[in-house]
Amino acid sequence: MSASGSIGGTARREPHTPESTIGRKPDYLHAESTLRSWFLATDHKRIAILYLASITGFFVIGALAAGVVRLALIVPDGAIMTNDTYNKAFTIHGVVMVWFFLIPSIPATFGNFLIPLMIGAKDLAFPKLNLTSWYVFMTGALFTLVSVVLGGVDTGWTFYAPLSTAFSNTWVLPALIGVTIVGFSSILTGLNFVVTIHTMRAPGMTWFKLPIFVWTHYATSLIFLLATPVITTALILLIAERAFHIGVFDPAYGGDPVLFQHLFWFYSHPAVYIMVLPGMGVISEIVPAFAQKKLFGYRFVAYASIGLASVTFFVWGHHMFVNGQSDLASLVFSALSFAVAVPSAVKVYNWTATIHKGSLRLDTPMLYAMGYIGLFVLGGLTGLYLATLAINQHIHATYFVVAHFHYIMVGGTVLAFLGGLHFWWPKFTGRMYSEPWGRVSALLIFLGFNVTFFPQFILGYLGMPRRYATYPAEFQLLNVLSSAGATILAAGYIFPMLYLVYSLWFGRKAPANPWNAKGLEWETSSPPPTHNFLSPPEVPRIPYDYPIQAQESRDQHG
Amino acid sequence: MTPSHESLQLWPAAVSATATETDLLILAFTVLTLLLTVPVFVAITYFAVRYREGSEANRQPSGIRSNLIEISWMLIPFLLTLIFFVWGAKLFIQSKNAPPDAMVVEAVGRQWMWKFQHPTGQSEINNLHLPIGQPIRLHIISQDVIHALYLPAVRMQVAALPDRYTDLWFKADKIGTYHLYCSEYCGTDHSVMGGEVTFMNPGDYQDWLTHAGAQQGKVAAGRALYEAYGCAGCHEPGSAVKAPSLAGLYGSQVKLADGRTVTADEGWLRDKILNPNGDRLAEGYKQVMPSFAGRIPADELGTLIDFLKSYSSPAAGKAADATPAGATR
Amino acid sequence: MRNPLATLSADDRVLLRKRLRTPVLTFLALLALLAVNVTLGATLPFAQVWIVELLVVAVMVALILLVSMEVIHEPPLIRLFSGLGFFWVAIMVGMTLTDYLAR
Amino acid sequence: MSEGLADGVGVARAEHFESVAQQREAATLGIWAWLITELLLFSALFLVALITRIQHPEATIAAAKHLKFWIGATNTVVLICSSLTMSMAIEFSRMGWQRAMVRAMLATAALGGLFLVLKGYEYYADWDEHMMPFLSHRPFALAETPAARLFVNLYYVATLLHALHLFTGIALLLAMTWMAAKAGFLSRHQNWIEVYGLYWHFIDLVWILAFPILYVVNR
Repeated sequence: MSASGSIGGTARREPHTPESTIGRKPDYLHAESTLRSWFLATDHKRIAILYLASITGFFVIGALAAGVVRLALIVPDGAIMTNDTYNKAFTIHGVVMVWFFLIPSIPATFGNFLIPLMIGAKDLAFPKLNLTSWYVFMTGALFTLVSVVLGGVDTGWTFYAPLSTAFSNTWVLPALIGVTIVGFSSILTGLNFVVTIHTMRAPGMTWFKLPIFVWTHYATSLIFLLATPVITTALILLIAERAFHIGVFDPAYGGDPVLFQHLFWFYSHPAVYIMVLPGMGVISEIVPAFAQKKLFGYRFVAYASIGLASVTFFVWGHHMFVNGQSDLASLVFSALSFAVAVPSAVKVYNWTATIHKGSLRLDTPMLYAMGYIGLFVLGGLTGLYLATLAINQHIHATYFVVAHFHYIMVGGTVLAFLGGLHFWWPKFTGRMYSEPWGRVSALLIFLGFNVTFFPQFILGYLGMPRRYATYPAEFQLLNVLSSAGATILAAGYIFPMLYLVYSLWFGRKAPANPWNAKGLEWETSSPPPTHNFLSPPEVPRIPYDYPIQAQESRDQHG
Repeated sequence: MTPSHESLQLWPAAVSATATETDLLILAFTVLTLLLTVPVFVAITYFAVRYREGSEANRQPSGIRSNLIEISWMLIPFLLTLIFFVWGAKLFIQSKNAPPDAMVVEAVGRQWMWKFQHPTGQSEINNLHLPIGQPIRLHIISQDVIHALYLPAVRMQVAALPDRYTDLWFKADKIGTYHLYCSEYCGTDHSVMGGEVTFMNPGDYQDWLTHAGAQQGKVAAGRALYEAYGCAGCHEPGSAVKAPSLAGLYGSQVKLADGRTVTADEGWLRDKILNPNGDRLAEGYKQVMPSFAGRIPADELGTLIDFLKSYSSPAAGKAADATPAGATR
Repeated sequence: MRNPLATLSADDRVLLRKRLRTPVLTFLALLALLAVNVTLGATLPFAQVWIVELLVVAVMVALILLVSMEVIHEPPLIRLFSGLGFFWVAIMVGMTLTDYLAR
Repeated sequence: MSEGLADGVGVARAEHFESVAQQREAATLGIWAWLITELLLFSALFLVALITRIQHPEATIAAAKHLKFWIGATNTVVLICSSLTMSMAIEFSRMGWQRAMVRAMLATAALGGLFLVLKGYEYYADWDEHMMPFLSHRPFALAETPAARLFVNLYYVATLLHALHLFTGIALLLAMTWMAAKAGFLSRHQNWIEVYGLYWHFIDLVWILAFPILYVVNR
């Protein structure tokens, strides 16, 4: 690479004097206003907004399907809808929420918007690729929505063979094709982030000055790159199996359906960390900002992100303890699963220690963050129950599992998403939302979530299997409670949609740094100009340079 | 249906020593969970109040070296949880190695029913009767998709795979009737693919094998087949597809679409199920019923026909002599 | 524009020889290794021949990665990335085999 | 890139990069990240082949013996040749020999095309010998060992996926050759050739893996 510096002379060097521009440049939202300027945008911030709008739409679809599921389960005998309708509802809920909301949720929106800002870059490394990834995402979504419109899918989001390949009479193929395509959008996003974080950091922005948000997104992007191709292959084989009966997963020809599960979970377990790690990044930004205190144990939290992303590839078999894998594999996967506790504990205890002796403001983002910590802890530890072999034999495929992963994915990812959305809303839009409404919604969501999902832990331990359209009458009380919680949760989701949209037109104009937070994204105006910074940003001495410094800053940073 | 279940229970019944130990394991784990989480919850709440912006609080760094704290809260919870890995693994290995003297019951899963066959040859559908005080090994396979046999009362489940056998063994020590489920999602009627497991004293079990198992069980088994093969989905009154009711059909006169009238005897029923096409269509109906030839084994067809023979409509007396088209077909 | 070989100046020939030395040698090495594998595959001299075949493939792959794709001349980051995928393949295959070899 | 570039050869900086060096580094890292995903994509198929071999050794051997070993070997030679021409194209681009580079690129595309033609002939021969078990109207030649179907079908999935990569590669290469033939290309986009070369070598590498895994070791 050494020789190329001189060769660059063939390109015209632009003078780096932002002050020479007369007057203020318009921000990225107002730079251009044609539809074309949005749909062919290469500005990472505009693409983030495209993603935000799309995934909000998918969240609504997924949430409506969840509503149908909770409605059906109010009565035990399936009187409200047929078994088929119920099965299709939970499949749509799972497919849409996992692949079209949770996986792209924080990375493709906040990550897209914030990574270049946080590292002091003008854009992601490959802006056109970034736009391509959105179009790929929408193409995949189109296929999946077509399958829903044509009549739906009833295989569950896990698409286990041979049910999905040889037995289901629903629109499995378009759904499979859609999910396969969406994988490429994940890969492109992850690739862009990895390259951007490696090569586009502002001068002086060393790795240990990066916000944890960037660290967690780096870890997430590695998972995108290393795990997604495997499910692409698994889905290609599944498509071939359904269309041409190739036989590799079909016992009728000697194929092994458990092999599909291995390939599926090789991706889908790490995918849990695709959903969780970015949320951890969001919380690691919110907590120091609202405690006005440096993040405790910065280096440990940073390493824990990479640790989680690596360990997660060694544990997928804990989804298959009772699915017919060998006892040896079960023992190995179970033991390794306990190692996930280490980096997870690092995160949780460091957030708690950051609050200690801080100067706390309990504004909306902080309420979400505190809710997140509590729910993530419960979700994480119940994961260890499931990793324990003898316990798993009882609660596998029961509502205990459903409660566990909703604590991680709703209590974790969705709360982090909403917390981050409120935290960076002024930066995205240049407007402030209504703080009282924000707090009410945060509390409502926390309450509604727990009423919905805590009873499911009990249901699971009592032995109610998941994906049941009808169930024994003695479980009705807890199911009605859960459905009642879901209505509270729904209300909690509707409020932010209303007051956030309201704020777009009627909200107070936001200053550059409404929270008095640290980080380069707060150094530029709200909303930022097209190339993010009018003058090259100055990289601070240490990350999270808040007024209150923890003891360890003397140990670790100079 | 479920005699021993109340509307709200907070702990499921445990009928084997392994189940009791699993409960103990989960209780102990819950204690650990509380030890690890409650301090976090209390700390967050306390800090949120104590260190609110503007509150009078000491915010001087405490001077503890952070690396030490970090390493301790990385390792201590991890080592504590490892105890549970070992305990859980021990129990798991036990549950994977059935004693050689275990009584073997064959279990076959199929969309959407379970068929169990006792070592003495009797079989039952969806329900399972077992003796207590003796190791039982369920030898499980599936005929189509992946199912899973789940018995919450013994805290165990295992997949029923289409290509190879799996095992589940336990020794119940308490009599009673408990749920039996399919716990691996297997399509439309996944949630009704199950029934009850009844644990009995060995003497009662022998009794059941010789009497109820052979008699009562058979009609119930036929009824289960009637539902599992989807007959009920069309032929039960009130279903979406308006097929003729089968209640009271046996022995009655049936008017056919081609004008003939036949007696619905056993042979005719058998032919009609295996080949419903052509000249066996009842008057006033369309040909929609699929052929079951090759789909239903001979013994199950016999059980199904036995059930149809005993199946009378709610108004049994009326059905016997009712002749108008549609009512009895 | 310099092209047909005959019209090349002496300097250019030297340059060409120097630049194309490595690609041509790699090419010949790959062909030789392939010849070994094809011979082994066609004759099947002994039962465990697949081990030798896989070793030969490993050498071919290393040759392409290191020389053709110039990984040895790349900075450490690229070297790390070029090996990362193989490491993850090893995880995938190894962990899956804990199931299949112990059934 | 240990070897220097000739005068007038280089890269024009795109607006969002701070320097050409940064831009080149990003492009190289980007293609390597992509190649990682390609490796895992194909490796998952190879894993399925391995499991099939473990579970059905006799059927897999029967199936592998039926593959066109010599066509596969010839195709490997073709791809190794194309790797050479691609390496030459890269070297010419660094030396600034634009016409020689364009010719090397055309040769590479031609060799890629030859591979696809041979592959197509191989498929035809397979069809002729009733080795397409996924065709329901054409009885499978190895019907007496049903599990042979698994390996043969896997061979189609793997080789079709590879052929798709090669086809895309040829299309990209021809498009790039068309642009690269214009004046000034090497002063603005020399690194396209380098980045593309990595992709081409890697598709070659995947075949170097696929040939023994599918054709050789199971014989």
